[in-house]
Order: sequence, then C-alpha cells, then structure tokens
Amino acid sequence: MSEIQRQFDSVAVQEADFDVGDEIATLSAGRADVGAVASFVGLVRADKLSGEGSAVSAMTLEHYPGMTEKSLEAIVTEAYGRWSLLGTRVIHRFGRLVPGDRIVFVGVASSHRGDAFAACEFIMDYLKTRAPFWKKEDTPEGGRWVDAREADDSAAARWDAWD
Amino acid sequence: MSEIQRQFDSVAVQEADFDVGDEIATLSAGRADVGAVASFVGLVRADKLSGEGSAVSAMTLEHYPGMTEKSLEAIVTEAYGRWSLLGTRVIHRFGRLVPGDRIVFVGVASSHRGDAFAACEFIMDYLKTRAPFWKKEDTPEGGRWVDAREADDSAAARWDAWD
Amino acid sequence: MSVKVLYFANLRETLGYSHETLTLPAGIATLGDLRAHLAHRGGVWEALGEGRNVRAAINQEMVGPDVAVADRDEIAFFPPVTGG
Amino acid sequence: MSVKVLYFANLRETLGYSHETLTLPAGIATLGDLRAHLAHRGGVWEALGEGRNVRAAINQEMVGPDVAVADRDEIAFFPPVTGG
Repeated sequence: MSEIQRQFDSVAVQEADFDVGDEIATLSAGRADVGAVASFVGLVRADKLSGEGSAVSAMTLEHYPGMTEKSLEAIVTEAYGRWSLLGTRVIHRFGRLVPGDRIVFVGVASSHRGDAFAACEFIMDYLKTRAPFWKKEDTPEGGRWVDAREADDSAAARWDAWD
Repeated sequence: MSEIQRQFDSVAVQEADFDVGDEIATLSAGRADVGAVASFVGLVRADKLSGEGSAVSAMTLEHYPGMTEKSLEAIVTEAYGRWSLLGTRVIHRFGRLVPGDRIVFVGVASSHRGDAFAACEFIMDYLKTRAPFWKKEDTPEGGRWVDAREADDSAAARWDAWD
Repeated sequence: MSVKVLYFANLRETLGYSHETLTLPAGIATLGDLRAHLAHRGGVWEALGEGRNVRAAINQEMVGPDVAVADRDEIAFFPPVTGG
Repeated sequence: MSVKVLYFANLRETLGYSHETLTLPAGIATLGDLRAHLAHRGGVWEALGEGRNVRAAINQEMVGPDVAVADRDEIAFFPPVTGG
C-alpha cells in the first residue's frame, strides 16, 4: 500500500463513537520505527460552547458528505508534505452529541515527537477552518448555530507563515 | 481535593505498562468542561535510537527513585502556572523494555485545544531534560548508554523565552 | 449551463432549501456571479448578499468568488465551518 | 559534616559505586567543592573532573555547582538525563 493510499484510508467521518486506545495503538502496531504518537480528542462541552452564557444540553453536527472526507484528506496530505510522518488517523463524528461525547480524534505517528506534535496540532487547526462541519446547539432558549471563532482562523493562519 | 493535590496524584513512575485509552478517558470522565485532551505516547524504537546504526533489541531504563516523582511533579506544576488546565497525567516506566513498548504517557485536559497542546508538549520537553531517567540499550555490540540529545536541550529551552 | 447548488447549516434553514438544480442564464461566469444572481431573488435570499459571511465550494473544494463555474458543477454555499 | 552521595547510570558503572556516605573534610562548602574533592581521588573518579558532562542534585533537586552543601544532604551525580 502506498503512502498516499495509507493517508486516505486514515480518514473517517461517522456517526459512531470511536475507541481512542485502539486508534492510538493501531498507529504504532507491528512497527518498531514509531517513537512518538501525538493525539487529540475533542469533546462536547456543556458550558458556554460558543462564548455565550447558556448551558448546552446537546448539539447536532451537520456536514457536507463527500466534501468532508475530501477536505480531511487534503489536510492530512498537507501534513505529510510538511513533516516526517509514519501514520495518521482522523475521525470526525456527525449527528446528535451530548456534553462529554467525543467529537473528533486526530492521531499522528512519527519517529520523533516534534513532528508528531506539530502535525497533530496543524491538522486540528486546519480541520477547524476548512472541514465542512457545522454545530447547532440545543440550549434552554432553543437551537443555536455556533458562530465560527476568530481564534480558529488565526490558529490556522499561524501555519501559513511556514510556506 | 485541591488543584495542587490533583496535580501530584497525576504522576506515576512504574515498571508496569499502562492503558492509554483509560488514561485519556479518565481526564474528561464525569465532567462537561473539558473540550480538549491532548496526549503523547513515547515508544521504544528498534532503529538508531541514539543516532548510531545498530539495531536495538531491548533497553533498560534506570531512574532515581524519589527524585523522578518530584521532578515530574515540578514540571506539571510549572505547566499549571503557564496554561489553563483541567487535568494532567504523566506516567513514566522504568526497567527492561523492548521495541514497540510504551515508555511514557503525557495527557492534558483543558477547555480549549491550544492550552492542551502547548502544555502536553511543554511537559514532554521538560521531562526529557529534567527528569532523572537514563536509557541503556542492548545492541549486537553489547550494552550502550544513550547520549543526551542536544535537540532535547533546545526543545526545552524554547519555553524559557516565555518567562 | 446547468449546475447543482447545495446549502448547509443556518443558510439551508434560512433559505428553506438544501439543494436545487439551476439552469444558469447567460452572463454568469463565476461563483461570484452566481452568488449575486441568487441574492438578487430577494427576501430570504439576501442571506447570500454582499457583506454576508458566506463560504462556497465548487465540486467539494472551497474556492473564492473569481473561480469559473462550469456545466454540471456541484456548487455549495455555507457559513464559516465550526467543526472539531 | 556527613552527606550521602549517589551515582547513576554510566557514572555508577564507571565508579563501581551506587552510593556512599562521606564525612566531608573542612573546606568543602559547595557542590562544586565536593565534586572536585571526589575527582581528586584519581583513576576512575576523574569521570567527575572538570569538563566532564556531569549533572548533580542536592536533596533530589537539580542544582548548579555554587549551591552550598549541608550536613545530612542527599547528593547525586549523574550524566545528562535521557528519559521520555
């Protein structure tokens, strides 16, 4: 299996939850060249998710089927071009989620920790600004679409200076 | 339980392996304010672990009992002072390990991913230069103490500029 | 020239459409032209007007307003993304 | 003044000691003084000599050569750490 194919198999957009321990273990399973696995789990927070005051009782994640996968694959390919990586895994859920539920997983395997950390954070930052997902929160006042955060744009823009 | 006590309970130095999925889940279990868990797993590589050419068949991690725990606690306390964190977990193994074995786990929970990523990488960088562990590799040519990497000193020094 | 247009999230709710198939009148060459054409319908469609924070994709790739539209393209309009 | 001295990793192997209890002669005030005193034993102990890459801790805290040594201190000498 070529490096390119491996990258693309590594992206999943699904309603189901995932097993974080399994995903991290799979990134180094059966190989002795992986020295570092950096990973990230994003979860639904109950408090002030979009910066306002209301408690969130649930949220629904809408996405653009087809484009979500393509955009995540593009982000991962970009990461492979920037760092020396041995494996990646990106899982993003959609549908109805409640506080404490996992939303997203990003795992990156590399020989050295610097590459693994940088690529993992890069993928998250780009995913936040480029992958077509939209959150709608259930609050006591009714449904509320989450506004995009400027902080996410500037987090993603940091990486552009590297070009 | 105070914040300070929680930090100190979060450090473990042990021979036994650990369950990565459990450790990450514990960092957000039962709370709805954690939006981000960044984590790192370090593993034994078989290839050129210390930059030389020989394959590594096993390694033994020696440590300074008492000081290891104290130094890890100091690193975690430093991280709490720099970022807004909701939980941390640091596990470092000692004894005999073979390629593919987990050596170290660092997990950091926060409301936002920026703090979680930064603190996780900071703890790893400081652990690499301050925690009293020493690796001795078994190679076809016999035992070999791993030399400290200058890259680790400069990785840790990055954070000093923030003071 | 016929294109498929998709709408997502609050834009989908505001417009009351998730998708439509459009035969484009002459003079619509770019994504920006198409957006202006749709906003010109008035009423709820002003949500696509100039100054509104709307992103767009052609064939599932996010692009800017100057990109040309071609026959059978899949075009999508949506608010800034909020996943992750 | 009596102190406990610990040695780790390749330093422990080179010296052939993991620890010793030492009654310090007069004139040893700092960690640097103690290190020079030990290196002065000659032979393998030159591994503690000036220019060798040795780190040290007093009471389990890494410190520099100018820090004062006190009665009953636990002092450790070791190479740069390589954990993680």
